[in-house]
Amino acid sequence: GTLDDVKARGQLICGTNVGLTGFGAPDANGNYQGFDVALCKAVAAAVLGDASKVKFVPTTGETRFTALASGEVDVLIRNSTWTFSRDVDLKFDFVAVNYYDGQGFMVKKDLGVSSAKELDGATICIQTGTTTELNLADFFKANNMTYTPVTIADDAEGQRQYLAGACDAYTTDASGLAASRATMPDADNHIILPEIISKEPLGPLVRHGDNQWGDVIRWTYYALVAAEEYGVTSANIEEMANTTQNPEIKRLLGVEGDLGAMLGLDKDWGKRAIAASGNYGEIFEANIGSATPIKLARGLNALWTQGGLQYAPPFR
Amino acid sequence: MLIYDTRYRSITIQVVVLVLFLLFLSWLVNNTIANLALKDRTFDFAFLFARSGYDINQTLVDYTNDSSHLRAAYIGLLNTLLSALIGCALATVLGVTVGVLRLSRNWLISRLMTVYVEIFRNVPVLLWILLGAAILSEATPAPADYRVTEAMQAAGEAPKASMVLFDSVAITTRGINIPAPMVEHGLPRLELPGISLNSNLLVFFLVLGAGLYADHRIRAHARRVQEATGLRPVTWWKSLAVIFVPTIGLLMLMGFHLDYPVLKKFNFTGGIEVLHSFTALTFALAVYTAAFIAEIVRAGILAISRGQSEAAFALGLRPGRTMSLVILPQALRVIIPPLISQYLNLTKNTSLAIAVSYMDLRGTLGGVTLNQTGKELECMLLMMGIYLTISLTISSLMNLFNRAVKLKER
Amino acid sequence: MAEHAIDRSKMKVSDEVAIQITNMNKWYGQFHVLRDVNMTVQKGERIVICGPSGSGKSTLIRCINRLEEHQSGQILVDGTELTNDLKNIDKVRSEVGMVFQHFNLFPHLTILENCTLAPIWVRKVPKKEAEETAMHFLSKVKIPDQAHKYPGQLSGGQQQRVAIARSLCMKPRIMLFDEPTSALDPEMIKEVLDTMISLAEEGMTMLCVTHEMGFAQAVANRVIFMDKGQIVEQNEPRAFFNNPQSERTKLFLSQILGH
Amino acid sequence: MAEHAIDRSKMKVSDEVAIQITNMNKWYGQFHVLRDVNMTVQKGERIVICGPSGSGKSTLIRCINRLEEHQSGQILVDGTELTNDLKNIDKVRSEVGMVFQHFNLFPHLTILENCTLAPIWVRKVPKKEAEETAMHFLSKVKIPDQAHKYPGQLSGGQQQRVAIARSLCMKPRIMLFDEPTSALDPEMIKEVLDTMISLAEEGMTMLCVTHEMGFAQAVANRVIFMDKGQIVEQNEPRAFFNNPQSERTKLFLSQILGH
Amino acid sequence: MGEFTPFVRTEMLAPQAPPVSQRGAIRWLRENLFSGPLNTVLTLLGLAALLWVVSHLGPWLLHSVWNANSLTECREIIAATWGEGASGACWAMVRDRWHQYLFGFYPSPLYWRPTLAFALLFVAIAPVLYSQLPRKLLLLTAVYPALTFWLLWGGSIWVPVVAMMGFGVFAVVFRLAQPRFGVPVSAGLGAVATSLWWMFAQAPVAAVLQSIAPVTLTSVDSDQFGGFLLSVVIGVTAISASLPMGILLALGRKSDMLLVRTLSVGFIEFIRGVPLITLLFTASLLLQYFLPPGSDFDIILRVIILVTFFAAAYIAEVIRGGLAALPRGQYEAADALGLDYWQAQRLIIMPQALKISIPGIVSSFIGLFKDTTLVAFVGLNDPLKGITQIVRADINWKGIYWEPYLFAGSIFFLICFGMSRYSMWLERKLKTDHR
Ligand SMILES: Nc1ncnc2c1ncn2[C@@H]1O[C@H](COP(=O)(O)OP(=O)(O)OP(=O)(O)O)[C@@H](O)[C@H]1O
Ligand SMILES: Nc1ncnc2c1ncn2[C@@H]1O[C@H](COP(=O)(O)OP(=O)(O)OP(=O)(O)O)[C@@H](O)[C@H]1O
Ligand SMILES: [Mg+2]
Ligand SMILES: [Mg+2]
Repeated sequence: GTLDDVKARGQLICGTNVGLTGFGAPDANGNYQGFDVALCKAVAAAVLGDASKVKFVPTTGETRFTALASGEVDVLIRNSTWTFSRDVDLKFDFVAVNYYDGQGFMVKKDLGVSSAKELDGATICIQTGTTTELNLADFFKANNMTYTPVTIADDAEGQRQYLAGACDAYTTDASGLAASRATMPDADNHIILPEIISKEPLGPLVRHGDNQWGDVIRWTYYALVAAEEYGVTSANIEEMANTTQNPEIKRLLGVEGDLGAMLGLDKDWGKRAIAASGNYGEIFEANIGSATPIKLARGLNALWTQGGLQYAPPFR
Repeated sequence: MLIYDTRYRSITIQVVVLVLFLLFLSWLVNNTIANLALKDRTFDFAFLFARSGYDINQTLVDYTNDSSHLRAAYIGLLNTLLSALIGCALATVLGVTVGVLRLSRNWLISRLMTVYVEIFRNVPVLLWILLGAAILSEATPAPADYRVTEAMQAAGEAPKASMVLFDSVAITTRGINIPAPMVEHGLPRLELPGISLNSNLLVFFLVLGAGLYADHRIRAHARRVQEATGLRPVTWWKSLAVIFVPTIGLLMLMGFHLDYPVLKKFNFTGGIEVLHSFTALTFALAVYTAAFIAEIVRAGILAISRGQSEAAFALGLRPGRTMSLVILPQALRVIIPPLISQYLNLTKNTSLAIAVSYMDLRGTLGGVTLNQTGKELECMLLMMGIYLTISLTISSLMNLFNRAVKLKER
Repeated sequence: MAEHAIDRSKMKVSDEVAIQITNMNKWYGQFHVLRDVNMTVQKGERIVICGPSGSGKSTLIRCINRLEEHQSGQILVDGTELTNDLKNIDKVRSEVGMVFQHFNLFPHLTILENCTLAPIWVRKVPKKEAEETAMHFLSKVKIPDQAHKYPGQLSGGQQQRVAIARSLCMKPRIMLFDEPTSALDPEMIKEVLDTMISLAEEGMTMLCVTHEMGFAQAVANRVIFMDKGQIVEQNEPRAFFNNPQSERTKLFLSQILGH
Repeated sequence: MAEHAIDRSKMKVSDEVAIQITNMNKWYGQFHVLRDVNMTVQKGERIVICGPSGSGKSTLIRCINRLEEHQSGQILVDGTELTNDLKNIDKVRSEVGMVFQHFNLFPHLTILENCTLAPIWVRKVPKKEAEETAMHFLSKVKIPDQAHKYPGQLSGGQQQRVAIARSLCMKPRIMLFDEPTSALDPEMIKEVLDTMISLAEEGMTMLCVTHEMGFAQAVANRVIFMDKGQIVEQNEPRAFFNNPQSERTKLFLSQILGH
Repeated sequence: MGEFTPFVRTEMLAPQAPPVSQRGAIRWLRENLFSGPLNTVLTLLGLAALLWVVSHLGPWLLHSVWNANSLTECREIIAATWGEGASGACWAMVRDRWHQYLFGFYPSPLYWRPTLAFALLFVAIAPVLYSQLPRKLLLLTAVYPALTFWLLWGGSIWVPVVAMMGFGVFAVVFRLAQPRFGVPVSAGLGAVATSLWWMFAQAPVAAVLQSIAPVTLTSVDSDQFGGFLLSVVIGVTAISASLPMGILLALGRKSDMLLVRTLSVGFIEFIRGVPLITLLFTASLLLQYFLPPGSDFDIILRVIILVTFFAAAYIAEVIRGGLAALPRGQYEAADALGLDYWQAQRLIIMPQALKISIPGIVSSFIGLFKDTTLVAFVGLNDPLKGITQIVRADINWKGIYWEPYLFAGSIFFLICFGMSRYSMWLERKLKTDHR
């Protein structure tokens, strides 16, 4: 299976985005940074013991699924929406949802629009090759409205077109909208409309049928979520491992039980995954959270204990 | 040995090549079948008839998101052809002008044209497309700038932007809105099995065609008169009359009027909107290709030796006549074959529409459809087939032309 | 050439002046290519111009029908002065025929079309009539049967004869020849020279740049020798060849007749 | 040519057969270009082939080294039959040299390289040796000093002599010449003919298509006259020129000697 | 007879200077700029256009900022220096990211490697272009591909060396077989031997050699290639690989064997008939179907292969033109001297045809080099769109637009313009070469 391939290769190949601020983009030194990238690193740390043993393969909206299907990448972590047809028809497995998103609209304040329902006849910028295109069509159809799409290739281009006034509204995942808005020189002049017109569960996906590998990704991700829930951070992880009395944490960190072997990994896998870039909360805050220029609120992505949807099944 | 006998040598080699080729083909097919099985995919084109579900912003014929993927591909193909056609026309006009001006004795102009040619030829066309799109959307006013609010009226302020060409054309960040031709007492659509035709357009073209034919007859007559008497009668006003009077009459009869664009809540509506993505793509391709065409034209004219024009002058022909009777007919033979291959290049380059997200064939069939259905093998093969058909059609026309105008030699 | 008995009696020279060149100078940029040329040509004269390469023979000929512009002095052709006036230029050009070294036939037109093009568009002759004239002159140069071929299908000698016929179709009063035989194979030279001789016999005014000395002796009534852009010597052929005056001419003749 | 006293005594004809052509026919598509040609060439013979244009002279010559394929009959060159067997063709070609009307030198190679190319690659002679041979033959055609120039820098006559030297470097037993002088200016013809004469004097078997009748009279020991793809008459030169038998030959000779 | 006086010039006239109206700046102006109403209008229009461009671009360029850490900072500096509302270019971005435009994500301590490879490129092509240089240098040209591969990708030196040995195997087999079997058969045998070598001997031999004499460079993955490094790698590889392929295709197209001709024509017309971008998508999307299951190789390599096909089809057409320009006599002379087909091609026909085709080949190369920007659409980091997209995703430079394009565009211009001038020069040089 893929797990053996990755181990044999000594490197994880992760399909990623190159142009989405906060989620996946290389910096001036060519190092990939971002929310999705951190998950790749966590997986590499879990499987190979070294968070840097990961190769990022840039994919576009068009090439991503082919890259995964053809085996060019081991896992695709590139804000891809989990949909029925992708899961079933395209023969992929979405293993978890690392970001709950929804499609929203951003408009300029002086347009005088306060609801997406008022957008009848508007021109709307939209990224091509994504589910947002279909959602938009469905939304306007359902509300018996018309619109003119302006298709664009990537987020930076969308933002430029929107700012230049080539469209009245820019629609994409709400997280993307927030990120764009945060970096605009006149952020106050733009509002994100309250309607979220779709569910966009974004998550990592692997090829259909390779359940062991799917499990590795899934549980590495849940390890990060669970770590946040139990207060395990990259800073206190060693201490926790030594001192904790919570059996669940013990199992998670490999102090007790042998969950790692069931996955085909060693028992420290969870500890390494968390140590790589911190727990889910830490990753969120470091890449897209309120302290970053992107300033996303946790919202749906808060832990279930805090009214959000992020919920890790029990480690036992 | 068969290989040493000139008669069998080539047959032997060909048989070997054929066997190798067939082996290669079957290897490819075999792999494909194996890969499809492995991925649990099928190879079929049924998806083309499923609902597409996405919208396209420039549709030359009816299309909604309820139409099929096939229809979407058709829309894309039409968009490709439209861009290619207009691009070729523009490139020709611009290229010929620049090519001729480059030969101008005016130092400044010929230098400027050289700079133009060199700059455009030596930079990737992708850059021109991207820059074109950026310039168009950055340098134009937003639709909101056209709005006159009550407050402004009260203060007597003018809006930031206003329409041009007698308030008929609005240039916005999105596109260029031009008036649309409309008729009041239109004829009903002509419903033929399979296709429905706009009979207004049909009638219009019929009348126009008749006018052109009449004009052709007038010229033929003029030529006969010239052959008989040596003097060519003046015909231009007759030509104008037979072409324009009936068509204008027809238009008036049908109640022709223009539908001007009007600013609605968000956008200009009414009229025809020419999208910037289309304009950017087409213009960028046109100016890029024009640089090549300019060189072709220049080389073509230079290829006609000075002796030809001198001989014509020595016979007493004026420069204008020399151009039209002696130089151009010869230069065209040299110019047209490379010109057509530039047309081919331009047509193929329209696939760069992807850079500005103009919904051409690649954008629909090879873009959204491929993405939404995941049928990459089918979509790509179909797309290649279509491009190949276009290219082969153009180049076989070129071969016909070449054969027709080939100089007779010993 | 000598085999052919030429009837010099027919070649009458009248008193009327066909071409009058006075103090003409021409520069190419800084290069003084024609220097103070003075020359009078009577109607019916047959003048051969010779001289070393680069001496300005072609330039002189080309100035006469304004393919080149002169910068000072005066050129009168049949009483019309060549100035920047387009009307004059047109007038002169339709009266002066020119035959080039490299024929310069129009390759995209048939022989007949080559010959009728100018009459139809310049002289406004009806097509039928133009074609009759053309066939007449084509017969004269002995290639009426090639009328519907294209120039590329003819041999060099035939092409040059077409070029002569093409000029004749404009019924010029003066013919200029610029080395009409030097691009031809030896066998073809004769065809063309024969044609030119028969033209001369009919009394056409001819200026001919050529190094065919046989031709010069047979038909010319004057030979002009040019060097460095000036006329160095002119004389009637016999005297010119047998008794050249200037040193420069002697040198030139020794070279040209020697080989 | 007559000026040059030719030593016919050296030109011995042996009894061995060099080329034997029997009942050979060739068609170009539907066109029957060579009709039942029979011919035997002894070693050391010098044969001149003449005839009107299009009579098949070039085709005959080209069949002999298989630049063209014949369709029936037999051609034996030095005992090797020309069939479809590539080995035989290679063998014959390396024994038969050919000189073309348009020289066909390789413009991208120097004269020396032109001459050594085939010996090195076909005969597998060491380069040094090939160069020595080449210089020897270049001296023989009197242009050793041009060895390092390119063909474009030589005059036509020189080029043709290089072409002859190039063929000789392969040490062929038979030389074929296809109108070797007809693309040359008159002055250069002599150079080439002289070279050919000296070859003849050395006893080379030669087949030469030419209309240089002086050459034929001087060196040929047989003249073959062809018309319409067939051999019409053959005879030794004196008899051929002074007393042609066939009407066709008489007509041809009258034309060719007349001008 | 006519009335003329025999005339003899006793003293020759000296040349004189042309009249004043024929000299000087005024004449130049009159002749070149204002020689007629039309020309005057054109001149004025040209001046107006020039003025317009300068007045629009001038201030923007004048207000350039070179030192800043983000676009916002740039804007602040411009506003501070030139007043609110002034616009200016923010070249600080180029300063910050130039290395990515040139090298992509190539590790910065290793920049010397691509730089060296690029410098060696000129040394390697020099002997091909200048026949005066010592022939020994051709040896470098021959090993250059292996050397570059090693420099760029790193790893064990033995991998490329053993791969090059494959060509050695070809040469040996070919030499041995050729006298007995002729060129086509021995070429086939050679190809088979070479493939066998690559398939079976490559890995073990390289491993053994590596263990005996380990020579290694830090290896760099091809996904770290980007910017102009990527363009040059794709461009140079594709053009050099496409040249032999183009020659074969051109010969195939001229062959008198119907089948060979049909296949060549089919290949050429197919490749020329579809846009490059669809071929690139084939590389990234379809090749996985056509290759045996499980075989998966580098996307850059796949792109290079398809770009090579693309270039080969165009070069085949260029060379066909060169072949057509050769007179038939050259073939006949080669035949008459007893050279066989391949000898004639190699020694007589190709050297001449290639020389004639040089301008066409260079312009194909320029076109190809420009077209390497299209690899952006399959997710590779080309200098124009790929890298720019990355830069614009950086929070510091989000919103920058013109500068990256102008920067990448001008480098392209310099390279392409340089190449086209060079080819013109070469053409002129080769033309005079023989006279
Ligand atoms: N367009 C031109 N520009 C500059 N110089 C020219 C031009 N045409 C001709 N010349 C020069 O003018 C001089 C005379 O040229 P012309 O052609 O009249 O000589 P020619 O006597 O006809 O020589 P030839 O016998 O070689 O034809 C030559 O030195 C030539 O180089
Ligand atoms: N490749 C060919 N295909 C068809 N017909 C040909 C071909 N080559 C020559 N011919 C014809 O064959 C005939 C003989 O040609 P060939 O060249 O042998 O004549 P020739 O006697 O050498 O004439 P010349 O003196 O003009 O060279 C001519 O009628 C010619 O048109
Ligand atoms: Mg001259
Ligand atoms: Mg012949």
